[in-house]
Amino acid sequence: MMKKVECIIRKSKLEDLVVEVEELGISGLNITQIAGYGKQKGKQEVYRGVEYEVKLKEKLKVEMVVPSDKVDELIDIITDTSRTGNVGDGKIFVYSIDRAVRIRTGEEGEGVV
Amino acid sequence: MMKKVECIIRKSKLEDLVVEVEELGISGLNITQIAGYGKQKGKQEVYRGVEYEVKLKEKLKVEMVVPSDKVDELIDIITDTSRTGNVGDGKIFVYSIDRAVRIRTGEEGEGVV
Amino acid sequence: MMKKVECIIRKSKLEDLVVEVEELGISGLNITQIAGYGKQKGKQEVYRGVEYEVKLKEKLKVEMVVPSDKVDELIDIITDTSRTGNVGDGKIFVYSIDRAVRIRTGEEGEGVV
Amino acid sequence: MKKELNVLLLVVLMICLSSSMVWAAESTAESNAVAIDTIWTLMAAFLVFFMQAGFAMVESGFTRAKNAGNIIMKNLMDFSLGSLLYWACGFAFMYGAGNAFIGTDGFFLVGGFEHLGLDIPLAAYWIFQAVFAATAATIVSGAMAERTKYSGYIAYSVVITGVIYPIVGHWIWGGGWLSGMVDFAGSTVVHSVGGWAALAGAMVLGPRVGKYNEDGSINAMPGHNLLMASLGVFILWFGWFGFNPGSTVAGTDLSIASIAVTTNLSAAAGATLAMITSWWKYGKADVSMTLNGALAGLVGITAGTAAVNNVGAVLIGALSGILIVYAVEFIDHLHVDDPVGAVAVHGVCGAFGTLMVGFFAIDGGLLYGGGVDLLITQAQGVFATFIWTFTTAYVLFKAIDAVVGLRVTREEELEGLDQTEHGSVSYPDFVPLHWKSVEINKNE
Amino acid sequence: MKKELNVLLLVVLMICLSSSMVWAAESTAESNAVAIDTIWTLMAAFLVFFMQAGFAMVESGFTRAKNAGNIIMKNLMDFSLGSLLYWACGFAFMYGAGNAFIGTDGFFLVGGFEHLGLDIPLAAYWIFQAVFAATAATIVSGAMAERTKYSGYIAYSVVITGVIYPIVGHWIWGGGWLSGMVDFAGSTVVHSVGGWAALAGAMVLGPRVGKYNEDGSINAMPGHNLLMASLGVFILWFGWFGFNPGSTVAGTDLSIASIAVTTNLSAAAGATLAMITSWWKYGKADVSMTLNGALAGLVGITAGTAAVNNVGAVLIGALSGILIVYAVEFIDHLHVDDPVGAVAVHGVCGAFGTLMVGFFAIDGGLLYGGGVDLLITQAQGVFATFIWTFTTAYVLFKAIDAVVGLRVTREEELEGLDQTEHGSVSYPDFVPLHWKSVEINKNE
Amino acid sequence: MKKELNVLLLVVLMICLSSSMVWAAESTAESNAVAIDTIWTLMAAFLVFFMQAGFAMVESGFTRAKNAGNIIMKNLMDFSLGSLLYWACGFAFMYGAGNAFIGTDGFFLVGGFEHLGLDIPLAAYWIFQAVFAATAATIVSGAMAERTKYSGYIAYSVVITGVIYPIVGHWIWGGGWLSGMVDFAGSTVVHSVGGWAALAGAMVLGPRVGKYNEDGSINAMPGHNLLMASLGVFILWFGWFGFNPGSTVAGTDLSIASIAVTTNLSAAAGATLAMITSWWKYGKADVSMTLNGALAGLVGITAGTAAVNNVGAVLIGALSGILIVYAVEFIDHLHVDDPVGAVAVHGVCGAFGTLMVGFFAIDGGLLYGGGVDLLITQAQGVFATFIWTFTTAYVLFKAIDAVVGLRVTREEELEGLDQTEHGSVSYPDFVPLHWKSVEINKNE
Ligand SMILES: Nc1ncnc2c1ncn2[C@@H]1O[C@H](COP(=O)(O)OP(=O)(O)O)[C@@H](O)[C@H]1O
Ligand SMILES: Nc1ncnc2c1ncn2[C@@H]1O[C@H](COP(=O)(O)OP(=O)(O)O)[C@@H](O)[C@H]1O
Ligand SMILES: Nc1ncnc2c1ncn2[C@@H]1O[C@H](COP(=O)(O)OP(=O)(O)O)[C@@H](O)[C@H]1O
Repeated sequence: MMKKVECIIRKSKLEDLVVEVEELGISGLNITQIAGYGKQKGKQEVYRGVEYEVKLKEKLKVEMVVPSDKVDELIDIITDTSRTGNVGDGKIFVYSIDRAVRIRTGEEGEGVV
Repeated sequence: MMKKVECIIRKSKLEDLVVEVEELGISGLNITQIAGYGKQKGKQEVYRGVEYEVKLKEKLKVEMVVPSDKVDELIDIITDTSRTGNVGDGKIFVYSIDRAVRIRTGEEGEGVV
Repeated sequence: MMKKVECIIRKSKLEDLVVEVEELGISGLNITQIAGYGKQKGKQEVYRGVEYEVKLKEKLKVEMVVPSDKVDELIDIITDTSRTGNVGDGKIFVYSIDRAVRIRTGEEGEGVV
Repeated sequence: MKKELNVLLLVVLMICLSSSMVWAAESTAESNAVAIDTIWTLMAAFLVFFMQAGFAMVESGFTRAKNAGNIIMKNLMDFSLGSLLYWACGFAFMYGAGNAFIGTDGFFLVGGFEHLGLDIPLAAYWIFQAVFAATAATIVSGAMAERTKYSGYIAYSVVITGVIYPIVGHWIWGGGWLSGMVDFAGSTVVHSVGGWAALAGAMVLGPRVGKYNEDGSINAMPGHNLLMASLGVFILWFGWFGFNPGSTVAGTDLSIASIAVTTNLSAAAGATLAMITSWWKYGKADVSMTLNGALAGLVGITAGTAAVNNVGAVLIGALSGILIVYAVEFIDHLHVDDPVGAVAVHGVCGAFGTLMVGFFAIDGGLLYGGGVDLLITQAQGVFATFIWTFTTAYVLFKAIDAVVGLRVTREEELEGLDQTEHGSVSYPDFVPLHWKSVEINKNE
Repeated sequence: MKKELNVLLLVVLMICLSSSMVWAAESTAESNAVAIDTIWTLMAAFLVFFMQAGFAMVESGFTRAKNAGNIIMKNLMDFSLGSLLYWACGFAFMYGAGNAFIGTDGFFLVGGFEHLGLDIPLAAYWIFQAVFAATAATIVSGAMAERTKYSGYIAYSVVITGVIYPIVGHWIWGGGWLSGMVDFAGSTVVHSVGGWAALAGAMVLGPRVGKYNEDGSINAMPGHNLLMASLGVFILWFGWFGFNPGSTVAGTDLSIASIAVTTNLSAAAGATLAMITSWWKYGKADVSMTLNGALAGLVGITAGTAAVNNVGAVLIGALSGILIVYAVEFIDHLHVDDPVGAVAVHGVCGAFGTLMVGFFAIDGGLLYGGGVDLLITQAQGVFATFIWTFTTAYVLFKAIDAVVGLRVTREEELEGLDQTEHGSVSYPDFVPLHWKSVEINKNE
Repeated sequence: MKKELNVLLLVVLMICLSSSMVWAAESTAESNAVAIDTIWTLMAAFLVFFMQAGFAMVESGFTRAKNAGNIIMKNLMDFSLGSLLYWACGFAFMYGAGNAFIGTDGFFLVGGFEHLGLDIPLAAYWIFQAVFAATAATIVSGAMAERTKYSGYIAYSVVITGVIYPIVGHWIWGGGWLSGMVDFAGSTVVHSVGGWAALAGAMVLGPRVGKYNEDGSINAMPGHNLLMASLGVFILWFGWFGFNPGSTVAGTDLSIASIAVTTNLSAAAGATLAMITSWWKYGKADVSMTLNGALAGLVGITAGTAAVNNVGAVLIGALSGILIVYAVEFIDHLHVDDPVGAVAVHGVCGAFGTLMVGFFAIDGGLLYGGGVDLLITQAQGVFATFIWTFTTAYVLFKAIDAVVGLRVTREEELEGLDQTEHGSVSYPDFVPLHWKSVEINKNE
């Protein structure tokens, strides 16, 4: 069985995360730019005299498909590397995957990731 | 149990949606820019005398992880705020989530969202 | 039952894929720009005398929600159109979907996609 | 060979065609002086022409990506249609022989312009005036950005360059009833006219969708490219060295040097003080306000650039730089939506700068013991220009609105004018989305 | 101190070195006239130099983000290598003493140029001519954009500035066999040469991947930054005020004023009519066509700018503006892929403008009772230039293709030349994707 | 009317106010010569002013999107504060009467400047010098980009334009102890001063976060917009035609033509050779190095532009173009983080170009049989300028660091200075992310 571990992190945490994740033997991932909206207070900004709060924060979504048995370890790594302790650190969500295929070879299953 | 509610909406509907969703007590979400392809007829555009149809439409994907019991209500809100009645309004997809973790605290479960 | 078929492909393969997929009768999809990280060796680039390896590759994530019975065929099409045989061709992941709603009409189920 | 032939051919042509031109086969001190004045006026005109690029960059930089192409089209047409109109009738209305209100002779540059007493060719004088006329028109484009129907804008543009601006110009520069005021290079004639027309336009149009909330609070709509806006400001500053020193229309008039210096010092003071004011008010040195500050200093000094000394220039610039910050806020709080600050920069600072001449003019200024006469004359001109321009522009915009429509629909505005008015987008390879400018705080 | 020393030192230098220079310690009317002509020519040359920036912006703005750096490199090298080549041999071929076909003396500016009868220093004349030569070369870059191998392009660039262009220049401006035609600032010499070489290049190269479908239908490939393209057009228009009025190479020649006016009116009419034509044809006022229209007006008037009057200029510009819309479409329908419209703007409108002189020239034009003589001479020059340029350029491109290769591979083209030819991308902080330009309608 | 009134008014003003001005109601050869010199100096000053835009574009183009607004602010303030400071005291320190080390008279342009022996108005001379002063200041901005605290930078900017630069200027151009050296337009006075101050700044600041790894290896941080950077280079090249030929401060000095040519040839050779060198070293023709190469050629020729011939210019440019590639690498390997290459371009090539005059000067150069005297004088000037500038700038930066702080925090740097220092972002409609520049290879 495989799982997709999806985490929302701060932009500045990406490099550390990738390095650590690779050490775990996870060799691939996908990064998407997202706008996150959460409890994190937007900074009060001023543009030409108008104060406004930016509620959408630029975040990164990192997706990794991994064998189920690595999920716990991976969650630990993510929380470790991406935590600052301030509101806005992000979330981790885990999903089940039905199938995984490597396009290059057509092979299926855990060997794919 | 938690669910991920993912909806594809028009760009212009984002603000309304976020405001309504927050009133439901859902405090976080993620927005991704996507190019959607669907039944919606692309506008016929002309560039330097060449007509071309833009089949890819810029849309937004909004993802919200919520407790299962809020899903119905949320779907209602989304359809209400994002409907124009014209082709291209978008879709809602609901997924199951295995786990959810708040990076800041490490806590897990429904309290996270 | 419906499934989400998500595939990571090279940017240059998009057009072919969309054309083929449409022939299968799948009338909609979403495209997201992502940065992929995998076995693919980054090109060695030089900027002002400094060599550096770009490990993140620009890829496209294409998501299609389809009835379960079309998944196999769809996977074949994707592997056919998107394969170059070189490392970096990408992956296909299949997820289960709980519900699907068309915002325009509010209808639910397989008719939606 | 060819060059010589051409020159010969041209000599013949010139003699046949030109009425107001001094020409000499043999160089004399007089012919050289005319040549110096001519190349000075032309180079200055070229620099002022280049300001069109500056306006286009500032205006599109200060607005959203989805309307960039529309701004380009408006600026390009302001100048293109403007050139043709100013040739057809604008110049005649402004500088043709006529009465105290309007010129009535010299359409298509045909007719006598001897009363101007030019030493340089009429063509040189015309092109210098034409680029000024187009400047006045272009100012308005920014204030009406992001929601104006293209066809409606075109209609406006034709009228301002062809009629509204030339008439004010006639009053002040063309020998009309306001000839007594000091407006050397056009703080009032050019900038205030543009600024007040912009005010009328923004008022008739109403604000952009989402700019003001129901409770009256204001949403920021940040411009999409500050780097381009800054390039625009540098280009405008560069062009202003044609605008002000060129207004001598004589390179043999050595005051061009001190004019260049007062222009520069005022702009520098304007940028500096706007920067400091924004820093003090908002806690951070605001980029777009500082850019506006430089323009404020330039607009402010334009009337008095040849009449004040360096200290006066620095003070006028500094005050304009402070004023602009408050003026931008004030206009916004009136719920007049001016995306680029055109009313504040050109209208307010133009009027302010014209009045300041009454204080700072070495000759006749209040602070130099000249009494209040000049100040009153200046105020009169400022006031008359405001009444005339605002009224005619307001009526014009209302008329356009009634006939062809002035504003696009809400959907078109949300989609962006590039797409809906011109059928293409300006940045197809990038994916513009207004994350930073999405306002999620309404109703909360 | 230092300045005076330098000046002294320079006086000595000048006396030793300069052959064709008038120098006077005491100012006289003659020495002043020479100074006026010199500064005019130099300022004009600087403006024309700046057109390189305009070309770079137009060309990269009208093409895709993944090739912007490559366009920069080509334009920079057109000018850099071009300057060196034009110094080494181009100027000698063009203006050196020689026969009716080619100049044969004066390589590296060493040798006698007395036959030019210059009053200004040879250096001033050279730099004005050098920036013209580079312009001709740069025109081609746009038509060959997005698929040409960098090394192959460099090879071409060297030959056109060093040989192909100077020879045409010699024929028409250098005392050669076409000296009789009127091509004041180079509609034919500069623009048509660039345009026809561009045609040859685009033909030899073939279209970009994905431009034409199997069924012959055409896909649009929108340019990635219309704002930059518009800045480029404004810069070009600005530079054209050096290009045309500067071609008197004399500031004491007061026709510079009327030349500036005809140039401006034609450009204005070109932009306006292209805008109207596109509006009428496509239902919307097209941004990129309007930008091309301004350039069409400028190219069109370049030959006759000193020979026609204002009405003639407006008509030539207007016709060029209409023509450009049809010409761009026509060339596209021939499946000659010219991403920026260089062939239509410079080749077609250059030829058209040259012919129009035969109609509109005040002196000798058909419409002014001058008969068909001039028209025939003009047509002859247009034709000869086409044959020469197209043939030599075609052979040249074929030769380059055979030896070093002219086109990148399909994969390189898809990846973008910035990456594959120069190892870097132009916008690393943004994520360019051609959503708008992705064509999903093939085979459907 | 109004114009005539103004002119009259001005005549009166001029007579009262100007001390060093030749004025004549009737044109004479002398008055015309003065006018020619004045318009030449002014036009050149305007061109040099425009270089500010070039610097802003190059520097922001070569750095990341998140700091573009900060670069704009620094460049705008370099010029704005610089103009005011140079008016208040800089010009007095540089050109006022005084001793061999510093001028001590003429603050706020009040006082006697008869010893300069100017024919043109003092105002014309001042503005030409003021734009030079601002150039020196702006050079530093690039080297300190992406991590400097805005307030700290402002403090530095005031001191360099007000004190450090004017003192070197006094030594070499103002009659001071280095008057014997040949630095025609300021390879040393302007560029080296900027370059060495940049070196001191970059050293005191330390490198950007993530630039150098623990093992000493270097990470590339590609600039965010090569198209804007290239536009900046074209603008700088254009402006340099004011910088070098304008330094005659006399349009009647016909050497302006040959100066323009040497300037152009050197820049062309610099771009070409940097392109070739990068191609040879890295396997691909590097865009940013080629752009730097053009600047290297321009900086290199600035000292000797009036003293060398065309061959000398090409060689100086070519060598500068090669040198720049190695200099950029060398400085990077010293772990001095200079994002735009300012130290290499302005410091190293400025010094190099100044020394080369000792070899290539037609009059006094080693290669022309002039012996080593000139070379030694040049070396002495280069060395003295380095010691003075580097020391004072280093102390200044250390002092600023201690008092107001020179560097932003790590978090602010990661977030980007636009956000943290100015409260806004430059591209809110786009989503800048440094995918290409994210370095995932540390520790692996
Ligand atoms: N219910 C949710 N569904 C999906 N994403 C969420 C949800 N809540 C928060 N997020 C994402 O997590 C990010 C951080 O959440 P936030 O509430 O600001 O802080 P924290 O995670 O520290 O409690 C948000 O910016 C958003 O991207
Ligand atoms: N099968 C699908 N899978 C994933 N996304 C889809 C699918 N079909 C449509 N979409 C998304 O929904 C958007 C709207 O769909 P469309 O068919 O154009 O209109 P409507 O939803 O009103 O029927 C599309 O642009 C695409 O982003
Ligand atoms: N474990 C994974 N989880 C999610 N995406 C992955 C994973 N592994 C690879 N990918 C995606 O697939 C792309 C291609 O993978 P790569 O290992 O380079 O080549 P290949 O798929 O040919 O084996 C990557 O760029 C990344 O976007």
